[in-house]
Amino acid sequence: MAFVLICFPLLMAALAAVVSSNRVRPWLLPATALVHVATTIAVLVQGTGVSTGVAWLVLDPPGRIVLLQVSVLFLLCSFYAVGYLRYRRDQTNRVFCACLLAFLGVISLVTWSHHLGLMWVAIEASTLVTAPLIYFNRTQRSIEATWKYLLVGSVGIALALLGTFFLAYASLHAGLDSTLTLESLLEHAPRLSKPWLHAAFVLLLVGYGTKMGLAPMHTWKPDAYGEAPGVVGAMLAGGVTSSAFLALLRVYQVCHAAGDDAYTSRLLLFIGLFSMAVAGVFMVGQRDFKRMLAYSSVEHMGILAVGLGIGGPALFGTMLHVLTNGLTKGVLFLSAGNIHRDYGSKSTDHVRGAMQRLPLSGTLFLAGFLAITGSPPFGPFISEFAILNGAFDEGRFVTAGLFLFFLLVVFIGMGATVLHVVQGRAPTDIHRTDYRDGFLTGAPIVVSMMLVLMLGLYIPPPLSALLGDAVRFLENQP
Amino acid sequence: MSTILIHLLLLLSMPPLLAGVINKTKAWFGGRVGPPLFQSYYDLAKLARKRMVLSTTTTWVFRIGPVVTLATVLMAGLLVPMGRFDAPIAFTGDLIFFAYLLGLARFFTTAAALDTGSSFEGMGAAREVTFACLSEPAVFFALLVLAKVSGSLTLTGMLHGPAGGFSAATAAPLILVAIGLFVVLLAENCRIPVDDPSTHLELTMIHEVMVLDHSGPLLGVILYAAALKLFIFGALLLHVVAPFQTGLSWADWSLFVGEMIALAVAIGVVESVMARLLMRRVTYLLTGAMLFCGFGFLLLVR
Amino acid sequence: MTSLLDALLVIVLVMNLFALGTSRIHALIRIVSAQGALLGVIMVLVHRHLTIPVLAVAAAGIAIKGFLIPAIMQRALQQAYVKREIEPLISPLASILLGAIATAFAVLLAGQLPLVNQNDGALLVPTSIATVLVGFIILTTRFKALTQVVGYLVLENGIFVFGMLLIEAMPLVVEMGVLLDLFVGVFVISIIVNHINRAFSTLDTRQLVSLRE
Amino acid sequence: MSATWNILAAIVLLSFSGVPACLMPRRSAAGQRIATLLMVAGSLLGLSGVAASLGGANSPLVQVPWGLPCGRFAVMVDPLSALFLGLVFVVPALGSVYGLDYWRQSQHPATSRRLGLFYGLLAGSMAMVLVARDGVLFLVAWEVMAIAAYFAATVEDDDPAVRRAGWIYLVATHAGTMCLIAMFALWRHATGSFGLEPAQAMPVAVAGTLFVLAVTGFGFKAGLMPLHVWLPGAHAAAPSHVSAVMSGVMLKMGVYGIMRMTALLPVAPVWWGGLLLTAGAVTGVAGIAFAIGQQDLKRLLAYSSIENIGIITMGLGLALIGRSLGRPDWVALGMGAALLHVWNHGLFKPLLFLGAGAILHSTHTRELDRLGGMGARMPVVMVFFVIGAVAICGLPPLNGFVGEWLLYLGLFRTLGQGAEAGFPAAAAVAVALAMIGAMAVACFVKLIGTVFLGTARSDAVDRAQDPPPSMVAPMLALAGACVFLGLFPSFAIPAVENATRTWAALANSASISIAAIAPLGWISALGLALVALVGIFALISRIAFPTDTTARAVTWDCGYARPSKRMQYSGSSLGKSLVDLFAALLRPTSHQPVIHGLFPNSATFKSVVTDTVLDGMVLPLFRSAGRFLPRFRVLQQAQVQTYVLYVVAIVIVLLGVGAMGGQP
Repeated sequence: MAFVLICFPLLMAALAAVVSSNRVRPWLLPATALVHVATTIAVLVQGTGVSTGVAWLVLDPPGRIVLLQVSVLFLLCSFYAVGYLRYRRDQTNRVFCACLLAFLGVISLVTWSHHLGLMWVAIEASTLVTAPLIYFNRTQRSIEATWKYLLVGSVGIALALLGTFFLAYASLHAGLDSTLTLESLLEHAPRLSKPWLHAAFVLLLVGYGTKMGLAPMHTWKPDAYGEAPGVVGAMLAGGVTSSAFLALLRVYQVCHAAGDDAYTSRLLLFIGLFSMAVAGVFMVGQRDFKRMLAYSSVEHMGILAVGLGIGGPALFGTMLHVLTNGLTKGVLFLSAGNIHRDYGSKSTDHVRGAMQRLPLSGTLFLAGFLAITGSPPFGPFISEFAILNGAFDEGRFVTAGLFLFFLLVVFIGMGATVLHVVQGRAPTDIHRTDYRDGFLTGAPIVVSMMLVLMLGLYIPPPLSALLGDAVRFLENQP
Repeated sequence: MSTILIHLLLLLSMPPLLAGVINKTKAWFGGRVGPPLFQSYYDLAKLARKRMVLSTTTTWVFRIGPVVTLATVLMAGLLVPMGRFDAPIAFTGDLIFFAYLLGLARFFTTAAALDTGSSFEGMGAAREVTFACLSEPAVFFALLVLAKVSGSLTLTGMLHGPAGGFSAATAAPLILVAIGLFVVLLAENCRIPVDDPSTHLELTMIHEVMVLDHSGPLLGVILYAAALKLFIFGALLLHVVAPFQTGLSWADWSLFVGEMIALAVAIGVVESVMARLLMRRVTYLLTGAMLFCGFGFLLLVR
Repeated sequence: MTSLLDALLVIVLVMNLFALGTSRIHALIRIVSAQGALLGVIMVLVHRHLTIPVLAVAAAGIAIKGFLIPAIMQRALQQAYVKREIEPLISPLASILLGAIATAFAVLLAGQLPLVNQNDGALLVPTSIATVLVGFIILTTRFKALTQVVGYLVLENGIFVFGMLLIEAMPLVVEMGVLLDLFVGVFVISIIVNHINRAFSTLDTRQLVSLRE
Repeated sequence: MSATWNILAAIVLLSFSGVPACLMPRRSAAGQRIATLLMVAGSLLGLSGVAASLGGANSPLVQVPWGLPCGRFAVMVDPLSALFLGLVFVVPALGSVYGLDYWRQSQHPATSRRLGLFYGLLAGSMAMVLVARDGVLFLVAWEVMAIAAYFAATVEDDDPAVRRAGWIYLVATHAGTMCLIAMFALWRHATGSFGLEPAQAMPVAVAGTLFVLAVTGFGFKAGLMPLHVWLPGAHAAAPSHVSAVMSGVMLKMGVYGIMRMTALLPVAPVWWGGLLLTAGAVTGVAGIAFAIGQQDLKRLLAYSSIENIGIITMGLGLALIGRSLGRPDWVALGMGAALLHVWNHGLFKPLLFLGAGAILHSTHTRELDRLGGMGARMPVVMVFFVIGAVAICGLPPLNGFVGEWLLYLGLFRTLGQGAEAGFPAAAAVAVALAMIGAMAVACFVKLIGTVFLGTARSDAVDRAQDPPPSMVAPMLALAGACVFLGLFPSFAIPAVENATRTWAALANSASISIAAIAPLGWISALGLALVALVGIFALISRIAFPTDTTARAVTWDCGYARPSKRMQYSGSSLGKSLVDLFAALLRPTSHQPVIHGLFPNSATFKSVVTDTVLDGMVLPLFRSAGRFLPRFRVLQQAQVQTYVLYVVAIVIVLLGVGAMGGQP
C-alpha cells in the first residue's frame, strides 16, 4: 500500500519525464490520481491494520485525513490541469507534469512517515519539487517568486531540521539513546529534557510554520500563489500547507505527551491569532485577487494554529478544518485561475463582472468566498464553529472574541475584492482571451464545491469516525 | 338617557356660539359693536345654500377631507364628558381613541389642503402637522397625569377625577397640566398667539390657509367642525380648571354652559391682549406647553 | 583526540569569520566547501567506534559539501559575470565583528545550556550555534543571490554540526536524504540563480522587488 | 405532527420554487409562472399547517438525525413561530404574484431567474428559521436567509448604487451573524446543548451576556438604531416586491429572534425590558424623523419600517418588564401589541412597497420631487396607498391603530392604579409613542401629498397609469386584510394570546388574556360607526353636489400671475420645518443659493438628509481604516533579506513568549 501510494507517483513522474508528446503527457496526472485515490480509499477502508515492516512508515489517523484530503484535491486538480494545459500549448509541460506527480509522491510520504527526520526530508523534497511549478510561467515575476519561495522556505525548513535535532537531543539528554521515531518519542515524552523540548518546539513551529505560511514567515506566500498557475496554487494551499500542518501535529503530540500543553498552546494561540490579524490587515484594499487568496490561506493556517492551541475540544474542528479548508481553497484557486486566464489580469483594476463573462467560474468564486469566510451552510462554517465551541469549552473567551473579530475583518477585506471581481458589468475595453469555461476546467471545481457544501450539511459517519480517531490519537488515548 | 340627549344637543348646537362670544369679546376690547352673537350660525346657513367650486387639480381626497373631519370630531365629541355628567361613550382606553380620532382628522384636512397643489395650502399643512408633533406629547403627558391622579383609563373617569374630587397633593401637577392644555387648545384650534383666524395674509396662517380652496357647504362643514373641536377641547379643559358641581342636574348643565362661555371670553381676552407670535416662536411655545405637562407628570410620579 | 576535535572546530569557527570577511564570492565558495569537507572529517572524529553509517555519511558529506556543491556554484558563478559582493549592507569588518560577537554569544549560551556528557564535543554545540548565526548574518546582510546561497550553506553546516551528536537518531537513509535534499536544493537554487542572471542580467537581489504590496 | 410536516413540505416547495425556471430558456415566462405557482401552493400548504398550530398546542418536536459534529435537525412549531410563519406564508406568495408583471421574465431575462431562485430561497429559509429548534440549524437557516436576501436585493448589480447598498447590507448582516455565532456558542456553553429549549438556571451574568448578544445580533437584522445602517439603502436598491418581503417579513425575523431568546432565558432582570423600551423609543422617534427627511420614496418607507420596529420593540420591552415584575397584564398588553404590530406592519408595509413599486414601474423614478399628481393617473393605486398610509400612521379604524392602542393601554397601566405598584418610567414612553404617531402623520401626509396630490412636478409621470390586475390583486388582498384587522381585531386576539402564553414563562401565564383587559368590541363598534358616518356624509355631499355638475376652476393662486407646477410645496419643503426641529439628530446639509441683483439668474436650493450613523460614523471609520491599514504594507517590500530577518525575529519572540509563562 505504502509502496503504491508513495512510489507509484514517483514512477509516473519519471515516466512523464520521458514521454515526449506534450498532448498525451497531461493525461498521466488523472491516471495516477485515480489509482492514488483508489488506493487511498482502499487503505482507509482497510482501517487501522495498515502497517509496513518499517517502524517509521505508519499511517495513523491524522495521516489518513491529510492523505485523503490531498489525494482527493489532487484528483480534482489533475483533471483541471489537463484542461488548463490545453491553453498552454505554447510551452512544454514536461517538468510541470513530472513535478506535480513527484509532489503527490512526496506528500504521501509525509503522511506515512513516523520518523521526524524522514518527515523533514519529505517536506523539504516537496519544497524542491514545487519550485519548478511556481516557475512554470517563465516570467521575471515568476522567477522572483520562485527565488523567494526557495530561499525563505529553505531557511525555514533548515530551522525545522535544527529543531528536529534538538528534539533528538532532548531524548539523548534524558539518558536514552537519541531517537526520532514518533512512537519512542511519545513513549519517553515525559522524561524529555524540557528546555531542549521547548527550544525544539519553537524551531519546529517556525520551520514548519514557514511551510504552512504562518505570519510572519508567510512572506513567500503571496508571491508564490500570485505567480503560480491556479492549479499549482491549489496544490500549494491545499497540499503543502496540510502536510506541514501534519508535521506540526506530530510535534504538538510529543509536547502534549510531555505535558507541555500550557507552553505549546500559548505559542500556537499567539502565532495563530497574529496570522489571522496579519491576513486581515493585508487583505484590506487588496487589488490582486490571487494574492488575496494567499492571505486567506495565511488566515486559515492561523485558524488551524488557534484550533491546535486551544486543543482538546477544538481538535475535532481543527482536523475537520484541514479538510474543508483544503477543498475550499481548491475551489477558490481554480476558479480564480479561470478568471485570470479569461481577463489576462488578476488585478481588480481590470477584472469586473466575472459573473457575466464567466457565469460558472464567477459564481463558484463567489460561492467559494462565502464558504471560506465561514458562512453557513458550507463546510468551513462547521469546522470554525466547532473550533469556537472548543474555545468556549476551554473558557478562552478572549481568544474566541478575537477569533470572531478577525473573521469579520477578513470577511470585509476579502468581500470587497471578491464582489468587485464578480459583480457589475464586464469592462468592454479588456478583450477576452480565448479561454471559455469548459468541462475539464469547470467540473472539478463544481465537484469540489459540492463536497464543501456536503461537509457543511452532512458529514458521512466513516469520516466523522476517522476524525474522532484522529482526535483520540492526538490526545494519546488508546 | 336625558343626559345623552342634552349632551348631543349641546354638542351639536353650542359650538358656533363660542366663536360668536369670542368675536364679541374682541370687539368689545376693540371698542366696536362687532358682529351679532349668532353670526356664525348665519354664516353656516348661508354657506350651506351656496354652490361650491372645485379646483381642477383636486381628487376625491379634497372632498372627503372635510367630511372625515366632521365625522371624527363628532365622534370625539361623544367621548368627552361635559361637566359632571358622563360621556355617552366611555370605555377603557377611549382617551387614546379620542386623540387618534383627531389625528385622523388632521391627516385628511392636511391631505385635502395638499390636493389643491397650491404652495400656500402646502405651507399651512406643513405647519399644522409640525405643531401637532409638539402638542401631541403635551396632551399625552396631561393624559398620563390625569390617569395617574384619577386611577382610571377612561376619559370620563379620569376627567371626573377620584370620588372625592382631586386631592390637594395633586394640585401642583394639575395646575401645570391646565396651563399646558390651555396652550394646546389655542394651538389646536388655531387661535392667537399661534394663528390668527381673522387675518387674510395667507403667509401667516395655518388653518385658514389650508381651507382657502374649500367653498360653499364644504367650507361650512369645515368651520363647523373647527368650532366643534374648540368646544370639545374646552369641555376637556374645564374639568381640570373648574371641577365644580352642585349636584342638581339642571344647575350643573347651566354651570357647564356658563363655564364654557367664560372660557370663550377668556380666549377672546387672550386674543385681544396678545399679538400673534412669529411662526418659529410657536415651536417654543408648544415646547413650553410640553415641558409644563412633563413637569406635572414628573412631580406626580417622583 | 578531543583536543584535535576542538582544534578542528575552532578552525570551523575561524572559517565563519573568514566567510564574513571576504567580499570575493569565489573565495567565499572555497571557504564554505573547505568547511563542508572539514565537517566530514570532524564527523569521523566525533564517533570513535567507526560504524558503516558514520563512514558513509561522512564520505557523502565530504563529497557533496566539499566538491559537488562548490562545483555547481562555480559554474553558476562563471555564467554570471560577478566577482565580488559590492556594498554589502554592513562592511566586511563590521560583519566580522558581528560574527565574533555571535560566536562569543554562542559559547556563553552553550555554557548555560544543559548539555550531556560534557567531556567530548564540548565545542560542538557552540560551534553549531555560532555557525547557524553566521549563516543568518550572511543571509541578511548580503545582496548577491549566490552569496545568499552561501549563507544558506553555512547555516546548513551549522545544523550538520549539531546533527553529529545524534547519529543513531538518524538512520542512514534519512541522513542520506538530508544530504540529497541539500544537494538538490542547491542545484535547483543555482538553476534559478542562472535564470535570475539571464532575466535580470544581474545577481543583485535588490532588483527582485516587483512583487510587493 | 401533520402540521409540522405540512410546514416542512411547504418550506421545501418555497425554497426550490425558483429551481425549475433555472432549467428553462432565459426568456420563457413559463419558469416564472411555475415559480409563482409553487410559491402559492407551498404557502397554502404551509398556512394549513399554521392554522392547525395557532390553536395553542405545541406540535411535537420533530428530530431527524443529522450527520454533523454539532447540532441536530430539530424542528417544532409552537404558536409563537406559527404567528410569524403566517406572515412568511402570506407576503412572499403575494409578492411573487406581483412579480409576474413587475419583473416580467421577458423584460429582465438576465436577472429574472436568479431573482426567482433567491426569492424562493429567502422565503423558505425564513420559514426554516422560525421552526428551527437547534442552534446550529437556526444559524444555517439564518445565514441562508441573509445571503438569499442579499442576492435577491442586488439583482441589478450593474448599478453601482445597488452594489454599494448590497455591500453595506452584507457587512452588517455578517457582523450580526458573528454576534449570533458567539451567542449560540455561549448558549451551548451555558446549557450544554444547542437545543433551543427553555434553560433552567443560569448565572445572571451569562444570561445578561446572552441577552445583549441576542439584541445586538438580531438587532442588526431588525434594524434597531443604530444598527439600522444597511436598511434604507438595501430596501431602496431591491426590486419592490423583494423590498416588501424584506421589510414586511425579514426584519421580523430579527424581532422573532429576540422574542425567542428572551423566552428561552430563565432570568429577566428589569434592565432588559428597560433597555428594549429605550431602544424602541429611540429607534421609533429617530426612524420616523429620518423618514420625514427623505426625498426617495423607498428610502422613506424603509425608515418608517425602522420606526415600526421601534414600536414593536417597545411592546416587547414592556412585556419583558412585566415578566420580570410578574405582571401578566403588562405581559399580555405588551406582547399582544408587539405581535399584533408585527402582523400589521407585515401587511401595510408590503402594501406600501408594492404601491411604490407600481409607481416606480410606470414612472421609473423614486424621487418625490419629480412625482406629483399621480392620483389622477393611478387612482386605484392611490386608494390602496392611502389605506396603507392611514394604517401605518396608526389611525382608526385601520389595523395600525389596534396594535398601538394595546401598547398605550399597557404603558398607561404601568402607572400603577390604586394599590398595585407601578413602573412610571415605562409610562413616560407613551409620550414618545404619541410623538411617533404625530410624526408618522406628518411623514405620510407629506408622502401622499407629494406623490399623489397636487400636479405633476416633472414629465416623468406623464405616461403613468394603473398597473395590470396581477399587480393590483396582491395590493387588494393586503389592503383588505388591513381593513379587516382594523375593524375586527378580536378575530386575531386568540392566536396572539396563545403566542404570548408560550412566550411568557410565567406561573400565572394561563391568566394572560388581552380581551379581558382591552375592550376590543368598542374599537370595532366605533370603527364601524366611523366608517358608516363618513359614508353617509360622503353620500350626502355626493348626491347634493355631483362631481360632474359642480363648477371647476383653477386653484386659487392668491393673485400670483403665472403659478407654475414647480411652485407647489415640494416634499422637502413639507418636511423642512420638522427636519429643522430635529436638526441636531438629522444633521441636514443644505446648499443655499446667494441671490443678488434685481433680476437674479436661476438659482438652485438643495437640502439632503443623510444617515447620521452610516454617513456620519460608520463609513468614516471604514475609510480611515482603509487609509491606515495599508500603511503596514511597508513590512512587505520584497527584500528577501528582510523576510529572513522576520524568521529570526519570530524565533526570538516566540522564545520570549514561551518564557513569559514562567515554565518550570
